[in-house]
Amino acid sequence: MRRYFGRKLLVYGLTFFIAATIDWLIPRFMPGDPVQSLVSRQGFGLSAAGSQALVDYYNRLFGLGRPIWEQYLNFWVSLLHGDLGRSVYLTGRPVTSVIMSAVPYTLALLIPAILLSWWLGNNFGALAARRKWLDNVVLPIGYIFTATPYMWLAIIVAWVFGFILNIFPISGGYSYSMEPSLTLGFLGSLLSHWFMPFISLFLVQFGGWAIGMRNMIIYELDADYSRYLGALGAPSGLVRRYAFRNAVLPQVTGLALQLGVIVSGALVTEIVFSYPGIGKLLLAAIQNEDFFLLQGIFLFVIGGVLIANFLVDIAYVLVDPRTRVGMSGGTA
Amino acid sequence: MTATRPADDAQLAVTPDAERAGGQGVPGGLSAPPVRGASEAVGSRREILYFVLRSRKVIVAAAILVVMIVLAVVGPILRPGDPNALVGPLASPPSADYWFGTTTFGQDIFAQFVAGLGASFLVGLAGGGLAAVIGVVIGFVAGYRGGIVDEILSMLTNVVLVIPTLALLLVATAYLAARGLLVEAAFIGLTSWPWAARAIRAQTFSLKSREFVDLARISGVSSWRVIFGEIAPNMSSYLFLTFVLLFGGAILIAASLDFIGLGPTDGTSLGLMMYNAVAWSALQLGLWWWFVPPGIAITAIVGALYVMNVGLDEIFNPRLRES
Amino acid sequence: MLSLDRVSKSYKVGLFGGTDLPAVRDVSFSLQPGEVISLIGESGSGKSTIGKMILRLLSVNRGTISHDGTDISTLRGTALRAYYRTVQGVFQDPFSSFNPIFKADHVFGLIRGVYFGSASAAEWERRVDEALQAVTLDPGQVLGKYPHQLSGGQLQRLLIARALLLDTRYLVADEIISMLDASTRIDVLNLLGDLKARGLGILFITHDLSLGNYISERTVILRRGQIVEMGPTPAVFGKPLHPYTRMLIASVPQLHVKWGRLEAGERAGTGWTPAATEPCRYHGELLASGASASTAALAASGLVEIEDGHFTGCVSPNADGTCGGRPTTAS
Amino acid sequence: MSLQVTDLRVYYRTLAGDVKALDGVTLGIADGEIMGLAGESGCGKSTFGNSLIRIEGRMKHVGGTVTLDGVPLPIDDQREMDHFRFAEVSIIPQYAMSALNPTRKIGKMVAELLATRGVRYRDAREELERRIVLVGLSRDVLDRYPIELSGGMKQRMVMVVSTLLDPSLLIADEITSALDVSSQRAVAQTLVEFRDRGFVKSMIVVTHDVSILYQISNTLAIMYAGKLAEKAPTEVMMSRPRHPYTRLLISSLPEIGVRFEEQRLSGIPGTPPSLLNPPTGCRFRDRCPLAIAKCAEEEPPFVEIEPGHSVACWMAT
Repeated sequence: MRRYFGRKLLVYGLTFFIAATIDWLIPRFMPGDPVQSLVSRQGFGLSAAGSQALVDYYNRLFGLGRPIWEQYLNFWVSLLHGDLGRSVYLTGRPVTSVIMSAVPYTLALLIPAILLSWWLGNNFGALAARRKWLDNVVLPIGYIFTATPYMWLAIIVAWVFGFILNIFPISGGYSYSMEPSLTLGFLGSLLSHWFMPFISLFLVQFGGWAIGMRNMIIYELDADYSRYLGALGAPSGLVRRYAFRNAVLPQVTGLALQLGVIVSGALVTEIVFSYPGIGKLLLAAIQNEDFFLLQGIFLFVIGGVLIANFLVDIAYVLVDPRTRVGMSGGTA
Repeated sequence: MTATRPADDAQLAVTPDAERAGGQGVPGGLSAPPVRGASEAVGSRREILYFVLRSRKVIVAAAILVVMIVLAVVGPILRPGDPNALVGPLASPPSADYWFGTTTFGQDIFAQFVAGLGASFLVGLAGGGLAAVIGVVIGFVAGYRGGIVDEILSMLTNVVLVIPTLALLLVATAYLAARGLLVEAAFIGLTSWPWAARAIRAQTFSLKSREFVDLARISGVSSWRVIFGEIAPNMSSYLFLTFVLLFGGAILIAASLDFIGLGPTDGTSLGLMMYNAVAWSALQLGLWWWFVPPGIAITAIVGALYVMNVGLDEIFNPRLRES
Repeated sequence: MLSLDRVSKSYKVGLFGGTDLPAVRDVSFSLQPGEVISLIGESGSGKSTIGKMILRLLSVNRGTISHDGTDISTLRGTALRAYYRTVQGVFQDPFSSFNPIFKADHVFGLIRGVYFGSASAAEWERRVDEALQAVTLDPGQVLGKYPHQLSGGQLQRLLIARALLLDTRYLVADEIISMLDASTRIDVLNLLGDLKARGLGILFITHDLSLGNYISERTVILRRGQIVEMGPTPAVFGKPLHPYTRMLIASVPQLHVKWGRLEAGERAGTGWTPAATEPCRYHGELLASGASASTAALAASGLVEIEDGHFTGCVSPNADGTCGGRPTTAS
Repeated sequence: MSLQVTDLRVYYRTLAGDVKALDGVTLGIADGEIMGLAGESGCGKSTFGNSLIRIEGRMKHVGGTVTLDGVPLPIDDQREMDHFRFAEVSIIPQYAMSALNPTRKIGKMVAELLATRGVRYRDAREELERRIVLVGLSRDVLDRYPIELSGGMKQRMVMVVSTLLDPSLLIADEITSALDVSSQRAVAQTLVEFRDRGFVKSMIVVTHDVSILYQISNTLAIMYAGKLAEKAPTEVMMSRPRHPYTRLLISSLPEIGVRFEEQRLSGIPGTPPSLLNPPTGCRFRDRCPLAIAKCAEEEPPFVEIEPGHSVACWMAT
């Protein structure tokens, strides 16, 4: 088990290291001169002297004047201090604090959507594997939902519930007329703004888990241990319970593999609803060419996904006894 | 060549990753072991064709794809010229002149739609194709060579696998001043291969232990010919399914990328249409004809690919066939 | 001559080869043209590993395998192809030996591509017919068929014919009849006997003692990667020296002799374990007789020659495989 | 008679049509009898064993009856048959080494299995442990997961589990094939001991290895192409086989002491017929050195030629 976690941590550490290095490399080694291109886009209409001032400003910001290795080292030093630079478009607020203020919204969407869709999807899939009519309903719907781009489902949800039925507000994290406070009214506003992005995130994932579980269960019901139970006349309830338990394992691994995709989905969903999480911040960073913010978000998302991956690994050990008895079992 | 696996008996066999392969939200992914036993070696192409023609899933999916491809090919002929040109009335709903209506600026949505379809297929083909090539090469080499080569390639695969693809693409493309379709496809291809590599590695690993591989080796055949002459043909159905999934995945990623505003700077795409629709408040104005078609198209194409994957998987993998 | 000199092999298990798992230890014997040696062992004995090392499918960790004096691990390119021209193998599972998506004669095609590129179609056909005749197969019945359309016995014969297409002098036959039905396996085994008469040296790897006894001149008994006994087949089976060999022979289900009752401890079925207290009498005898250079070399690998060509290992070996009966020299 | 099988027919549905894997088998097994069932692969021996406990997948019961201890077995009614499985008829399957649920501790699995029969684990535990020790395992395997056990240990555990309710009939399907010679002997002799101790009343041991059966079985039945060729007490079968197939089969088996140079054995030329469209008459006739015209026309009946010795061959009667 120590080796299992050791190997995982090695991969995650390496991943973060590589990702951070890429993060550092990109503005420096992309084709063309990023500073020039920034200046040419932002400094539209500036005099030559004004442009030069802007160039100097960016060079200083990126620390471009110094030797490469020193730039790289400085990058890590500030990274480890939690310093991701300052946001240009938000008038110089530290990127870390900008991101931190958006994180709760994103987590509030992601965590319930992931856990609920996984849990309900698995149970639904298991049910579908045993009832023909349900199977015939769940499968097509599931395929449609998994094939739907996150943002489009979000748009449709917004259009139907927000525009046509007008039940939920289409955009924002809470009503613009309110100040954040711990009142019932504000919480209600939070909740009603939260619902649509949540449900659209939930729906896209749900179908995938249901289909995955359905297929896994069918596979497990064919496994030798299921046949043995059948030969000994065990009731189908017991056989199904065992099959479910074994079928859940690959679903846990699947969750880890899907995390990156889900997080990406959350980002675009937030954009649709102008929900004040990381996604909205991301759009703003791109539209305003705020590269410190963009790169900070990148590192943040990667760090978050890696931590989530590790949590899933722990969960895997809890559900799969084989990893605990020291044999292989988990996947790299 | 060092083997990491005792050849004598399976007591200590290093079990290949038993997980299913999954791409972008791939439902069910690829079912694990299509390594066929001799008794069920379907083999004959006629039998495969028989099941293809009888599989409702495959036929429906193929029909959808054909319709979309025809639209993508014929559409631009019906609506020649720049799809972004301001040609018609502003924000008009679908009509005889403008089948899918117009945008708030008076662009013809049908023209954009068919151009976007073409772009999606192109991205899917190029991005999915590149990812498939990388995945196949890495998967084959890691699975066949084993040992330290495998350790390193697997490590690389796992690293790229846990990086959220979209986030990586964001920083990479944000710095590009001009972005073309093929550049977008290339970036997608470079980042979305890991699950394919892993799946193919596991397959190669299990096929490698089959005796016909040893027999080819003692026939004096080179490693590359063993891989591409003996192992790969056995996985052809699997490789095809992998490509189908990567194709669909690339279209989805491209749509997300476009939607964030990092799509191609020239031309149009389905994701870009949605981006513009949201950016210019089509939602608040109720211009549903602006944002519904591109989403339906992506859902239909990707859904058809997934359903086709399942249908074909059932055919190639007799165990999944419903009795 | 194909000879193994103190060959060892271990498998690396775990991340970056964390643990070594010994599979074959200090195995030495040689195979001459025109003889059949049966290599007998239970699962995990390393018998298949030895076969694969001879066929260069696995590398050797220590020791050398040499073919007419050349260390085979040095062979590359053309030299390796020349080696495969004379040393060939047939494996256990006939269905897995054929690529299911190709026709069965694909295995001939592979050889033709590498070795007979210049042969004309007629010349090639003549060779194939000749090889098939040697294994009593009717070309019309087997050529152009897919493997699943043929029986296991036919497939194994095809593989033997494949080896005959080359100038095979040594054949590694790894459990080649264990998956065949009783009614056909003996004929394939007889075929090996006929090949021997044509001058082939055959390494017959098997877990089945009665088959080894039937076909071979010499027998090598392996246990956990080590040779515990080897010698002329009649001697090994008629006068087994090592307790492990005796246990194996006693366990074989015979057709006209019934098993005795098992001791309670043997019920566990964990196989034979050396008695810790029993001193190794073979080394004692050897040391007393004044070891010659060659026997001393063998003694280092735990084997002593008890009678003409009949060797046996130590009864109670140490954990590292050295002789437990030698108090001082074990290093 | 503990078990009486009459004209049992079980086919496999395939695309090409029904494969007549078991085509009219009639036999009886007495209390305390271990019957060995041997034959080439595809002769229907495993189908026979399996159809007595669970007709599954593509198997289809076409005809015939099975009576156990005087009670007819509802072999084609899955739900009714559940009452008999485990308690009356049990099986040690060919896949015994992978038959245990990998994510349950073995003891827990046994407890849950017993609970479905209304047996409390606490009550059965003592006997369970006694039998675990009997097969050479230690008691603490109950607190382990299957992955912690070797293949042979798992198989012995399955032997204990399958016979825990002292079934009347036990089917052992190819359980020695994957084992080494030394463990083969231990497992085979354990089967005999199970019978001797009354864990099971009678037993069918299905294997392709006649010599193992010679060691442990009271009677021996040889199948060929979906039908019984011969059945007799083991000693009789070995000393006086009547069916040409049995004779050729036995004479093709090498024994220690028989050597190629001195005594060249020979196999049986040819292959068994396809069971999709089996030939009329005797199914062995194409490979039979004694075949006469009648063999092609009329199927030889399976008849008793002396007490306990039945043969299906025109030349033997």
